[in-house]
Amino acid sequence: MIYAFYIAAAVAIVSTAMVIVQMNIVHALLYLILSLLSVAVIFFVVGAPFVAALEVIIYAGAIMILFVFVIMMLNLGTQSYRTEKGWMRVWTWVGPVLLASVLLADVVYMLVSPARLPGGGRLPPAFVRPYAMMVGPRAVGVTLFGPYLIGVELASILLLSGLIGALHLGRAVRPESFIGPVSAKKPGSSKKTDRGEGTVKK
Amino acid sequence: MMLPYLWLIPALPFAGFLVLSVLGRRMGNGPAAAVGVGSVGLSALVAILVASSFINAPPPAHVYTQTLWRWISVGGFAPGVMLYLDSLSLIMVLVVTVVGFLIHLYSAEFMAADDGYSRFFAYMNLFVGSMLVLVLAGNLLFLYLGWEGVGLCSYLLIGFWYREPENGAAAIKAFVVTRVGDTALAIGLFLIFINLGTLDIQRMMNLAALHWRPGGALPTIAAALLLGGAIGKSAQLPLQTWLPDAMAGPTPVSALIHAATMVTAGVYLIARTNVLFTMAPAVQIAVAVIGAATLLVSGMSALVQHDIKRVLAYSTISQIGYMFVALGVGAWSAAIFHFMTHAFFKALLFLGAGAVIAGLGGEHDIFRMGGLRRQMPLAFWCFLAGACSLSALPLVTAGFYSKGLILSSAWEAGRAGFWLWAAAIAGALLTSIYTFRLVFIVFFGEAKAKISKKPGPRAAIPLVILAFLSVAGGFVNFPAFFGIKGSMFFSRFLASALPSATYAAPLPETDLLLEAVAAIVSLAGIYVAYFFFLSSPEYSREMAGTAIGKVLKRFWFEDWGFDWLYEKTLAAPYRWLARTNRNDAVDLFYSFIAKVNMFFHYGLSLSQTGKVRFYAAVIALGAVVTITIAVFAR
Amino acid sequence: MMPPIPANPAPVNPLRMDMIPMNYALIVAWVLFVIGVIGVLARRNLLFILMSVEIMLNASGLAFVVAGSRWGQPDGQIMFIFILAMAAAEVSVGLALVLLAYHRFGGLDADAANRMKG
Amino acid sequence: MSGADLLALLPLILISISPVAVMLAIAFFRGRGLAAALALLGLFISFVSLPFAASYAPRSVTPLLVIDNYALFYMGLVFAATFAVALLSDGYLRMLRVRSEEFYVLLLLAAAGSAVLVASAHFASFFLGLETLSVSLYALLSYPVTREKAIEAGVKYLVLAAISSAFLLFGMALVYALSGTMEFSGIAAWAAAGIKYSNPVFLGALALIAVGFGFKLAVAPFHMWTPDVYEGAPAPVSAFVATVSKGAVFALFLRYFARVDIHTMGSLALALTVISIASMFAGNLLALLQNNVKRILAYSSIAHLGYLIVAFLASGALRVTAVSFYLVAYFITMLGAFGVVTVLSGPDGDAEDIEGYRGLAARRPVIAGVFSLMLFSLAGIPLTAGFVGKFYIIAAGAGSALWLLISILVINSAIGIYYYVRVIITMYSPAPVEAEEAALPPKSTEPAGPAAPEQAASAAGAIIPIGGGLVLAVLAIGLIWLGVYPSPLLSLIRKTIQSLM
Repeated sequence: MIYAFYIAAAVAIVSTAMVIVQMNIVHALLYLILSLLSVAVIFFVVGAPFVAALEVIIYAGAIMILFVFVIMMLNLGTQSYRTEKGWMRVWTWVGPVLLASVLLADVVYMLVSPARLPGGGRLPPAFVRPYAMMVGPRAVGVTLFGPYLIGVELASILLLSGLIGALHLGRAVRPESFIGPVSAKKPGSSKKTDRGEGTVKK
Repeated sequence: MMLPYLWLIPALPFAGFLVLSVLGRRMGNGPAAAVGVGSVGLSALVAILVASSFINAPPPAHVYTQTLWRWISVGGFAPGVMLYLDSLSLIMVLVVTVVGFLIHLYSAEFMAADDGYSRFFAYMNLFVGSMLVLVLAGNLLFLYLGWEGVGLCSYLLIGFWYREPENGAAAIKAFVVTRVGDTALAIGLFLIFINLGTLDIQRMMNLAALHWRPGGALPTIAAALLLGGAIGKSAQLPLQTWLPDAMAGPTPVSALIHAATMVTAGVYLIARTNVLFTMAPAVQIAVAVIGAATLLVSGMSALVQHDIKRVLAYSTISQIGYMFVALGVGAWSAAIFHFMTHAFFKALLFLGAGAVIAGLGGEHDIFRMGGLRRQMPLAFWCFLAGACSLSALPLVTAGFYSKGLILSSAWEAGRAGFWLWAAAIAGALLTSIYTFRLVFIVFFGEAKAKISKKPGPRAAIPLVILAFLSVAGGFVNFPAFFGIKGSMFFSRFLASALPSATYAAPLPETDLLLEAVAAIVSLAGIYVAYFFFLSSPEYSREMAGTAIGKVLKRFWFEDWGFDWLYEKTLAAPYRWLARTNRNDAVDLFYSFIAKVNMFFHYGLSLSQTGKVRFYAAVIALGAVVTITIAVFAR
Repeated sequence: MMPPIPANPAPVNPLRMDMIPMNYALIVAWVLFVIGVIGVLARRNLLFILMSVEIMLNASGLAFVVAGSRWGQPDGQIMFIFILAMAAAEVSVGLALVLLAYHRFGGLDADAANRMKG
Repeated sequence: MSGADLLALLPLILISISPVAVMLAIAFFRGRGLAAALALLGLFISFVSLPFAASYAPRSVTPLLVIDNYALFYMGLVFAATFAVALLSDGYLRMLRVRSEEFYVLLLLAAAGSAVLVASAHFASFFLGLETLSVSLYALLSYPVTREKAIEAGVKYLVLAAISSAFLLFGMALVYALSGTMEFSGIAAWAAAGIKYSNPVFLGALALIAVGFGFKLAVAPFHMWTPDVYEGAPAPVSAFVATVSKGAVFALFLRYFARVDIHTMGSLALALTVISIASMFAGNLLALLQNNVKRILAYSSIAHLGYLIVAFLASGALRVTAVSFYLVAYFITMLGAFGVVTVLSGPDGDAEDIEGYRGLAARRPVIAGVFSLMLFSLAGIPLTAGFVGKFYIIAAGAGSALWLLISILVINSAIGIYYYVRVIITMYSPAPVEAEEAALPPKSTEPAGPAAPEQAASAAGAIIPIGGGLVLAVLAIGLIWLGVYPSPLLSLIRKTIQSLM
């Protein structure tokens, strides 16, 4: 089991890293799906088979499909590849990576460092009993619709607000403006196309 | 029982103020006057009902407190918005509301042609409300609120005709000079709060009596600081210079604020905190001495003024000097008695003067008036009643009784008593002279100008009522020697709130003698005035023509050079300092602070790049910092 | 109604995955999280930023699941389900906004959206 | 779940039903009046149900929610503020001529999220409430979809809020991993048993949670989004973000730490101190020369949250009083200030340029007066609610001897007065048109010249929408009321504390 965990973790980290360095957004999306699948494996390995399935079905399946739809709608093809390439410089990575490594080091230190006692003694690192235990779908279901019943209701309200919000914002978008050279022809947007590299040129 | 409605008394004028300030511009003159006059009138009505209830069925210990709410309550600091009604504040409330109402009524006609009609009534209502807060306040913080409120209204109303620069200057002068006193008062409040831990007046006085040694440093300093506030507000030496200039305001304002009510706030403050002053004998003597000096100095100044309102202004200062003398010798109720009669006759005199001024189309100079007796009989008779009362014409006027009480109290006040009495009696002579100088010059002799306007009914009614009060108002306090049943009613009424006079009351025989002297002096003064200003004015001109006469006249006319002195010693050096220091260290320091702030402002503004990725980076940085502090600084 | 939360880790569970160390699993989650942070900071394309945000949210979900399985409780998984719901709502609104932004600004450049600053 | 539980939950149930009801109603009959009326009705009924629910309080309804006086008090605040925002929005949306039905649905959903937030006793409900609020806000911020600034505000808020939520979630996961419980009371009990405040993971996890809180509260250094989002969003939504969203989060923050003496967790208190000082300075300094009124208010709100944290760092019961009172005062003031901006806004853009306020006192004296009142309260001038609030904060701080924080607070109040008064002076100085007329001889202007600004002025001086005017009047009265007569509110707040301690 432990090897499965290490392998899945390695795959997850590498594929996630690939997501953020990709030029081609479709490739990035595929790497992201791979990352999500390997996280699903981790879920399975740490004893959470139910959410492992949800991760695959909902995250990798449903939510990522939304991204695919948008990418299709925007018809992001080779020109987006070129713009991405134009934006991608080595020095743009220096700052984020430095900051992120400090963040990483901070938390990793925090996770492995011992707690001090007032008398001067030390507790061992925080997780004295670092075990993972199996929790099956039945337990999840019983708890979800038991004490967390209100949480389910609240989640439905949350989804409702997402629905209404997307409905209102999405209604304002006319699909034809994304197809072909329409957006370039519009006087309003052609004014904006000289804003720099970050624009669609056709 | 009307007592629970006490809060209505200050609330009504405030309500009037609110209505007028919000809707004033859209109201016509009629509704504005109705609101302005009506609110104070209702307040006066409530005050009278409260008073009758208070007298007929006195509350326990003759004190009624109404705690409306606690403003803030933190630790030991819990200033309550508390109204405190005892006989002292009751008298004050009655005078303020009744006289205030009469003057409002008068103003409804007097100000009719003015653009800022509703603004005027808004300020006046605010003033009455603040004054009532001042006299009803149960703690010093609340009192201070009213104190500053009346100061603000005074400022606004002196500068009411703000298009004339002199009026603005007079308003600023009044504000700045009284500010000196207010600062002392504020420091006094801090001192009291720090040392006694309370600002509740009664509690403060009880604690002071318990913890402070009479004559010790603390009560002396505290009382001196309160006295500082009092002399600023009451225009006593050496802070009296603002009051004559304050006459720049409309005449009803002078009547209400600068004669009848606000300027006596200092008297009220000292009477209210009498325990503190009793514990500080040195300060109390200072009160008496300041009063005596003031009444003489301003009495002489009043003698030579040309402006009818300035004469009355100096007279006000001088009469408040009498009240201070009374306070200084511990004759608390005498001071309040004189306050009341003074409010009646001085308001009357100002309103009468206002009628004259309005009748002559804005003329202030008494030497361009004359012979108005026939042209304005009503104004004449009313003014005469006020003048008699001011000059303490024996037996028939209110002023006689109140001033007589002060004189006899001063006489009995220990060793210094004689000198105080002498000063006061000299002042009484001066009073009679300058008062009747005014009467003879303005109303007798030949007419020098045509009058254009006579007081209408809304102006006449207050004049008549006040004239009646000026004459009959003294009968509430018949001296004991008359042996009439119910004599000294007023003083006995006040005895529940104020300690009886520190010194034993004079024997009836002595008292009678003193009253007789006062009566003779008063009559003598009138005769002197008659002689010099009516029958043979050439003598007065001759006297003024001599070298000493010229100097004295000039000196007195300029208010003993106080303005000159302050100009040379304070204002001019200050202006010089300000001029030379324009680019100097202090200023540099502040502009440096400003520059530093600007620098940081621009620096930080650069951080607001508008780029979402940068913002995210700052959040991540913030996370790093927070985690680092939390984990590594533990 | 709620099963009492065990004060201490439950006694030995027959299904214990005793080889998976907690620390490591949490560190993996944090590494994924940090990669998401880098993505947000370094990429200019709004879609990439949204994807990076998804990575961060997913990493947090992973941490919850790991924590839940440490205690043998379903609560961690339930939190993950809620995160899933939130991510779905967020992505739907987010993508609608991205479409709008594309429409108005003529591109997906996050830096181009800087009309407001200072 | 018993019947009493349901009754205690009544306000939450009602506020959750309201958006559904509005949605169903507009499915059959679209009309902005109907949606607005239903939304106002829903908020009103939810508000009215509070005292009713109070008779069943305090009560834990499932581990997720706790209904106590504290929660109900803040729910009342949320509902009242949302009501004011809804009333203000009515005229605003009419003027914008956009479809406004969804606006009310989203507004009600946001209010429901905030109400859940203040009643939450568990990470799950906290998180779900927060996200309901956030997700509704994304759409509300960019509601006028034709405005570029609004879209930009929505995008910025979405990205940054999602990031901060991720930080928050990770922190919560770590706390859960340590303690084995997600209930606040359970965590507090766990932390109290043993010295947990030297546990690095616990402190780090709390720091991560603080990042999430810090973003929502817009305290430095998590404040960068605030001015941009306030500027871009429609003015009533800015009012909502500035008040309800922050207030609900702060209420929860306070509840979470109410039973913990913050000073036992030394390093976290230090971090909060740093955050507080940074917010006070950043907010006030950034606002100093700002020419955009909405941004001024945004920066001012950053500073005010810094003040609030000063009170939060104090100990004892006074801090809850201070924070609650200050929040109420802050709600009134910010709603009033943004309300003024709302009623002055025209279809071309919000009234945000400070130059547009020049001469306002002459054109619209009442509005200028209300705005001055609000700014005075923000500056903490006596006899306004803001003064009493600040007084309590200083008293709470002094009670805990936080002299450094108090002195910085005082310094910042002084800096703050500068820009508040700057706005007031602008309003009371003569309008540029008048000034030109006074300076120039009348003939030198073009014949068509004077007519155009006059028309513009009269268009801008249109009648205030009734709802907006009503809100402003009530807020102005409330402001003075609380400044002069704060005791009823204070005693109400004291009642809420009892259930908290």
